[in-house]
Amino acid sequence: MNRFVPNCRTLRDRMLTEIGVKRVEDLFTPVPEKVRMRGLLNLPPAMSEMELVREYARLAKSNTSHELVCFRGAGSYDHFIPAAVDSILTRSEFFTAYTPYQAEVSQGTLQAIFEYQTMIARLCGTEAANAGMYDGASATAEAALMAMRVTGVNRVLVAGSLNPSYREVIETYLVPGGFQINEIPFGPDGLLDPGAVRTLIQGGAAAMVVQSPNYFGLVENIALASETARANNALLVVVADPISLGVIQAPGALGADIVVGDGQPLGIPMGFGGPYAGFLATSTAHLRKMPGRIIGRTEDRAGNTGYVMTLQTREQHIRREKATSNICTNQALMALANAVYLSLTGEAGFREIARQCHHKAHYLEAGLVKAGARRIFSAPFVREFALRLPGDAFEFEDRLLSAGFLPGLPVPGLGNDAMLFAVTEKRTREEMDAFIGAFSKACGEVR
Amino acid sequence: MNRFVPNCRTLRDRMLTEIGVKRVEDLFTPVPEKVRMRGLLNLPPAMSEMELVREYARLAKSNTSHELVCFRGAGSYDHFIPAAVDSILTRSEFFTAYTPYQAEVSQGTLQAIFEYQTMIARLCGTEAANAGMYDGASATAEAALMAMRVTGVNRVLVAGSLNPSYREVIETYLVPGGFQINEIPFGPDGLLDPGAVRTLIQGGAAAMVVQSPNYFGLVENIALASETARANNALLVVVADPISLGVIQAPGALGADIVVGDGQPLGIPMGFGGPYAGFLATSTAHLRKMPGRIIGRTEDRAGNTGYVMTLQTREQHIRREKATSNICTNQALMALANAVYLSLTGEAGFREIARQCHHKAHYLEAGLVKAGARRIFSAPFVREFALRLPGDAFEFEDRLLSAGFLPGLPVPGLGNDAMLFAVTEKRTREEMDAFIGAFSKACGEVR
Amino acid sequence: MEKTLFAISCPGRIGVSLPECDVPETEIPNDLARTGEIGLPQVTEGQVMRHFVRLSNRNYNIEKGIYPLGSCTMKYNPRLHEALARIPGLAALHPLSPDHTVQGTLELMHALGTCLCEITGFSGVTLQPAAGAQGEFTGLMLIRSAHLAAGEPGRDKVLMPDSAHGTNPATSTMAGMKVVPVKSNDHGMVDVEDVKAKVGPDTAALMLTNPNTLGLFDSNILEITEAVHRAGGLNYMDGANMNAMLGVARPGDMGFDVCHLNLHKTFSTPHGGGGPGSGPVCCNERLEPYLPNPVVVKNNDGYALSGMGNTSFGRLMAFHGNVGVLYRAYAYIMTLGAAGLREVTEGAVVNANYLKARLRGHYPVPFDNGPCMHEFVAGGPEMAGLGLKTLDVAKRLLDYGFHAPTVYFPLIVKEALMMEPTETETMESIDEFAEALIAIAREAREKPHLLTDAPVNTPVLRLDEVKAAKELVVVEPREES
Amino acid sequence: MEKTLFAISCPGRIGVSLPECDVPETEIPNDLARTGEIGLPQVTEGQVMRHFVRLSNRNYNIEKGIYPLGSCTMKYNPRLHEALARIPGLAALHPLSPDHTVQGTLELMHALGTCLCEITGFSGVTLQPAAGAQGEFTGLMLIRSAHLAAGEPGRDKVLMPDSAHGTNPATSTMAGMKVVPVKSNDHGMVDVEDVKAKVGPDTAALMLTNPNTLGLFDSNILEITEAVHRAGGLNYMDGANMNAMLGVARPGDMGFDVCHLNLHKTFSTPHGGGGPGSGPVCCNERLEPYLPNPVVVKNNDGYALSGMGNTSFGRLMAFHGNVGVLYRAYAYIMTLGAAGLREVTEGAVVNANYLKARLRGHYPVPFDNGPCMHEFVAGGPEMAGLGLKTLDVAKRLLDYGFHAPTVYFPLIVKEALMMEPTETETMESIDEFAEALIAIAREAREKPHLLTDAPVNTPVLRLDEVKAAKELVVVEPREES
Ligand SMILES: Cc1ncc(COP(=O)(O)O)c(C=O)c1O
Ligand SMILES: Cc1ncc(COP(=O)(O)O)c(C=O)c1O
Repeated sequence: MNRFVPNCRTLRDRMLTEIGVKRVEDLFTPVPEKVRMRGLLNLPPAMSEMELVREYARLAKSNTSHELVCFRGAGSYDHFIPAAVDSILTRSEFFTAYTPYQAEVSQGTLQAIFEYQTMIARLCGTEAANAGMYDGASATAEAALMAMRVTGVNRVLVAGSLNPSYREVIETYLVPGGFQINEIPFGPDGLLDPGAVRTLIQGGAAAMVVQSPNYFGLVENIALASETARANNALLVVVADPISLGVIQAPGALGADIVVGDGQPLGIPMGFGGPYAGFLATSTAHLRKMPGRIIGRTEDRAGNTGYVMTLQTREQHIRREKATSNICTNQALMALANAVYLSLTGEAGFREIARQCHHKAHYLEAGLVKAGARRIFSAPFVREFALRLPGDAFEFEDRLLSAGFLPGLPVPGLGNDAMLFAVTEKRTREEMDAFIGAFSKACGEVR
Repeated sequence: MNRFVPNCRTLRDRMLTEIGVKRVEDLFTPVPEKVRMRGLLNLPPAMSEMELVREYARLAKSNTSHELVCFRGAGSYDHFIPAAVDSILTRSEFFTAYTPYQAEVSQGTLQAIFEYQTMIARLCGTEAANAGMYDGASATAEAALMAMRVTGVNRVLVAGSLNPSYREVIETYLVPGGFQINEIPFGPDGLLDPGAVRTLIQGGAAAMVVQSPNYFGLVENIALASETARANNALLVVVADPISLGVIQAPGALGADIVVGDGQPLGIPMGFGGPYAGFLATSTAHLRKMPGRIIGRTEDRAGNTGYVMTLQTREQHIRREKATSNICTNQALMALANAVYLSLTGEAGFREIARQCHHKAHYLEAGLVKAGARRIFSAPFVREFALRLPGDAFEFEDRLLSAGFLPGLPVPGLGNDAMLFAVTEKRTREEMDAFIGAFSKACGEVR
Repeated sequence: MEKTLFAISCPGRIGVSLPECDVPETEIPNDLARTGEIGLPQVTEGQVMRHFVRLSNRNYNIEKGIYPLGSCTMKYNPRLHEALARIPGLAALHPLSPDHTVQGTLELMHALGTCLCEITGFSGVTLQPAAGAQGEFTGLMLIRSAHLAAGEPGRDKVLMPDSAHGTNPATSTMAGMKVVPVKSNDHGMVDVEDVKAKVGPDTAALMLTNPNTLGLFDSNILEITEAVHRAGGLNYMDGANMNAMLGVARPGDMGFDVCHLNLHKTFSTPHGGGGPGSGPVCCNERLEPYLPNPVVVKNNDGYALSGMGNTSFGRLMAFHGNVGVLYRAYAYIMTLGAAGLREVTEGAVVNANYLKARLRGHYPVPFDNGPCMHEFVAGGPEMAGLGLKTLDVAKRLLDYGFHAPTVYFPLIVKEALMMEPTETETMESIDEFAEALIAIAREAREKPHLLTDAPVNTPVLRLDEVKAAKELVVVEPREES
Repeated sequence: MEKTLFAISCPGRIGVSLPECDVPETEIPNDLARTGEIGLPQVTEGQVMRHFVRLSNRNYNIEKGIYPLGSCTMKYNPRLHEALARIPGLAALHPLSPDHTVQGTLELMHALGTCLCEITGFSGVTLQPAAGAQGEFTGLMLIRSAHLAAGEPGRDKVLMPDSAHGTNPATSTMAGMKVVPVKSNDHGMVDVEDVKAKVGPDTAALMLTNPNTLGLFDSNILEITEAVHRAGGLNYMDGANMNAMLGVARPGDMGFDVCHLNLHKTFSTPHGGGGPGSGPVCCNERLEPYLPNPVVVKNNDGYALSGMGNTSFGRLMAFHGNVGVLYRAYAYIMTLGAAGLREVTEGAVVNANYLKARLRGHYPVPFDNGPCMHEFVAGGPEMAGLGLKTLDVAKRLLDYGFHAPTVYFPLIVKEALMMEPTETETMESIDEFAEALIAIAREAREKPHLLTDAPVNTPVLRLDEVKAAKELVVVEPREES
């Protein structure tokens, strides 16, 4: 008996009597003697609640990253999260519930996710969205698989300007199925090379996977990509930073067939990488080929509006080896965080946040360039940008870390001197000026 | 319109039309021109949520007390609070509700407070308890007033070993009514001087107010005090540290008529002094003279058990100038914290916590004495104790603060060299040894 | 029904895990030691959570819907403030910490005090009172001290309209004063002539709620306060209704000498099912010397808690008041600023007048001689003709999923229904509430049993208060074992 | 019904307050700029809170009562863990922070991995998989990599009993493998002879849940795993049911080469209404080289995230998995320790067997040939005779205030009712649940319409799934304006 296990010896004995055995050990007789453990597991000694609090405080103190002023992005962003988000997420009713298998007593989760789907679809400019994927990377990989189901073609083209981690995940997901992946190079402006696209797509492709704003923060020409894809019977999968959709056109409106991304910027803490929630939005026509859960609106026997998981015949528990994906548990609570965040910020607040990210990123970029960095690409960016530094990026990183900043990410792919910066609405002018100052100083030190 | 005020100009105009006025200003016509403000209030500029978070972080950083290892008590104690307590307190249903005026939709609060009353009464060894007072000090003052209502006598005797803040509050509450207060001196052992009690009580008294463990941490002879009080038709009011009731006999069982105290040690953060919750426990016979709310069990029309506020005819909203107190809003949520804390710790956990406080306090006392402090009183203590230091207590305080400790409280009433220490279950042997070490070092420095 | 924790208790269960005691044990002397069971529940953490979560679901709350209790200002409680008040650097402070270790909190308290003075038009402030009633006591004690200091101990009468909140007379008694009721005129306001007739050399104070408990701003306020001053008395304003006046009018400008504020009403700190609140008192220079100990002062070294010297009337709480509530209220003021606070009041007043307009023709509104402020009182005399009570209307509202307004207060309106929607309600939610009340008015005529049977859609049916008072079960009886 | 946020949206309302932009604005190029409304709701913070709190009240949850979903291990989720995972020093870390700035988190991940290896009896671990299904994928990819490295690309068959969870076959497909079903014997366990007959040179792996989805521990486990090994295949254990085996038996000791764990089941991390979970994979030395990138290693400088080199089969997530879930699971293990974990398993197994015993005679339990482990499957064929379905029993349970068990799984039991009470339930709560089920069995005979009409005490009545799939309204339609 402990703080989580309620039945004391007396009760347990009564229960064993009802069961018809004498000792607890009798219940383990099906476990072959040979594998039945005799002693205890070799684990660290148990801790009381108080000791555990102290231990976690110690671990938290061994971290320092959270105290740095963050200019790093590349898939995870330091946005402000209104306190109301977590107040909802910590409601027992939401966070301790299981997947809404019994719809009549799960309307809370179901309606919330229905609203999430609506907001994501509107953000992406598509007709529909699913209930969420693990993260942006796996959503991208699943979108590629989905495109192959839709088109029956076994090859995808992936932009060279896609986040390299996403690219790795796509490979992991696609390789065992024997699918082919080809990379579309980017041009000197940092954008997809349209000529290369046209050439590569000749060989037939299920999809073109394009990130916009791309890994370097640059806005791709989605309309053009979509045209090319369409002309070649390929789908266009766009990986989008949801914040950017507050300022730039929705990929769905520009012809993207599937829009995926990570919901982290929408009310989810950076949390060393997870849990986040991938989103996947598409047109109604493709719903039946889509991976993951989807919530639909319906009625109860009295005609009251209600919500259920629908199109389950695509899913693993029904379709088994023919399922559209193996995904079962997803990241529902994080999708709820997205929904709460988007309702709080709302039309005006969300757009203002996106605008501020944009303005601040441009302010920082100009400041860093003035202080000695050089632009790498000329294409317009939203809130992330790559610069060439006057020296080794890792050396700059060290110096800026010591100055209390988490600077941009060194991007060896662009050279030893390249760094990718991200800015959120949370950064103040003061912080940026201080960062530019520290960078300036570092320029004098690194050669 | 702002994040809390929902009706935009358009809606407001519709509402004004329905009201029958043109402009909002028209609704303020009853306010005489002469006092109607023309400009805005002169307040600091408004802050966004993000800025406010930053501002509070700055303020929190200007505090340092929370980082000190705490050996201070004197009415507020650094106990461990299980995380489950706050999970309950942050349920909208509890913290945003009003006083349970409509009982049928307030059963949550009502039953919880009924359970609180039960736990407090059991802890105190009395038949009943009320729904809570502002804090321990005001509960003590109100108990004195109550005793005077019960006895019709206008004089109370107050132990000199009562917490001096409590004593001040009693005076504040009693003086305007013209009531007389006399102090009972304490003997060289730190306990009530029984001879003085017998003499003083001759003059007639509504009550004797005794703290046990007293301000110096010492356990009073409640049985004896009760006998004397009873023999002289006075009530005995005992002020108790609830944690102590896990190890020492309940004052109610020893003859106390009213037991009061502060629930802070039971799951409430020190919070720079509040909100806490005073408790007030007594016998059923005195209920009608009691201040504050009380919850009673009853039935609904179908015979289901339910809870209501009862004996409201004592209270200000019914009895007005003849009410037993003016208290209206109390500290309900903090009483709920007490109830959750006592249920989590439960019979065994609560007693173990009290025992650990006792053991650790004795360990520390012995260590400090060995290191150079001297005992002031010989009577047994529970978890607080006063020592005479080899030098000025404030000088010791300064040095120990610099060493990272919040040491005991200097008690000028016992001399410049006296300090009152408190220990909770949260203190580890390691922390105590370090504190003893720092004290030892300070002994060498202070002369 | 939710069983009590005692009913589900089972020996040996526990809801905490504690470290082993890491010091040698010291015996507790036998004659002092507690023996036998205390009788605390024995349950696991999971059982505790389930119990209280289930109990919580038996509560109405501001996040369920409109909570139109008049005089209570049940507005939305910002979530951020809950988080801010829990920052360890603000919450884990021992109240007797040396000043230099709590500069952040003292700075905040000082800044909050300054804001409240600006809002009320006063110069002195104490943040110590735990709630409105203790604020009233503080105010009257300040007045008492001033009269004593002026050598006028005979001033022990408090003039007070019959519409006053119950705490007003109860507080007067505690402050050693006697209540002299003043009449209301037929506009629901103080009868100025009656005040003039009753003030005199024994007048300690006039105690007035403004806007009053009918939700009406007393237009004669300057004449009234002046009359009291002329007679040597002082003016106390019960500021519980300050939500009607933020940035619109200030007690200090109306001739009041002192007022209290209910932070748990006007300044959005949560009510917690009955508390904690906080009832700071603001006053003018004349009363400042008597403020309770300690107050926060700013000096060269920063901020300090300081005694008022021997002019202070004393101390109200063991420490410095409900600091956690102060943290929240300051956050509210800082979020809204001057313009936002004015929006709050405008929103509150518009909402109340709109609700009143929506109910016109369905419920009588006595004293409806112009705009109300943040609330208004409807009456139920027509119900009476149908053999129904205001209580029945209230209980029926519960069936519609709403909380009821304040009932039977103020006493000067028969069968009163006192409604305060507050500014955080949308027009739509007020409409829904109004429509329910209108439907109930119709039910009262057509199907009165729906009212007398109510509530039926609640966790329990109508509860028997008489039985509760008669049988007086206030603790769970111990099980015979 | 709770209106959607879109339905209560009203132009101009907002739920956040943002600072003024403190830098000059930079224009967004016209051809890129988004124009027109996005269509996000326009509501205040109070409306958002009220909306979601009201929605929350339409959910069943572990704090309402027993949640006996078989295969889901719905146990109490400790509140402390929620607080720990939110400590800013743990939660506010950029995932691409340099190793030396995140030593605390890396240390925890390393320690958790070590614990999981001890619990499973393996030496290698990845914490990256986001859920059980991704763990399965990881496991099969490890196996695939090992076969490829051994020059056996032809091993692409996965043997799997027909009782397997749907993710098992779905995962096999994703891993480029084909499912070969193996039969269950009439004790509900794997038919050893069938395994022996089907293993061969094309066998990549046997994939087995143990205890299986009937809640039965496969007593022939050693013979089975050995047969697979002998044929050159590898053994994968689906560890979703590990709650039955903590400190009792370890997959590594049973001949398995790799297994995944569901931290959101066995290790008490909350399910969040469907996720997030976490599905770490533990494996033996043979498979370690192929683990996904990155893994946490300990070296002289402390802890580091490190690639596995080019033997790794790749990467599963953009970053390092659901770290927030790991924080909670580690807290659970540290709270319980070895003895506590064993108590968990014993409690779970006693509770399941007790529930089974209580239902004996009321519901048929196929394969009831001895003790079950942490769960068992009852069947509803008798219901069928009454024209009723397991679904009707499930829906009727909702009326009794309970969540239903898992239904229609595993597929090998007709009309299955799969029940897993978990160790955190008290005897009393299991009794109440059993009594409800028994009452429903009686109702089925006496008043079958109570079952077919059910649920009636729920926020909505039985929902029309066919209509949902046919009309396919998956987003709120835009208002015509
Ligand atoms: C007008 C008025 N005055 C005073 C009070 C008393 O305030 P509190 O309940 O905070 O003591 C109230 C509260 O209900 C009130 O409405
Ligand atoms: C036996 C079994 N295997 C695998 C899974 C899949 O786990 P997850 O939902 O975390 O992907 C489950 C979960 O339901 C399960 O019960």
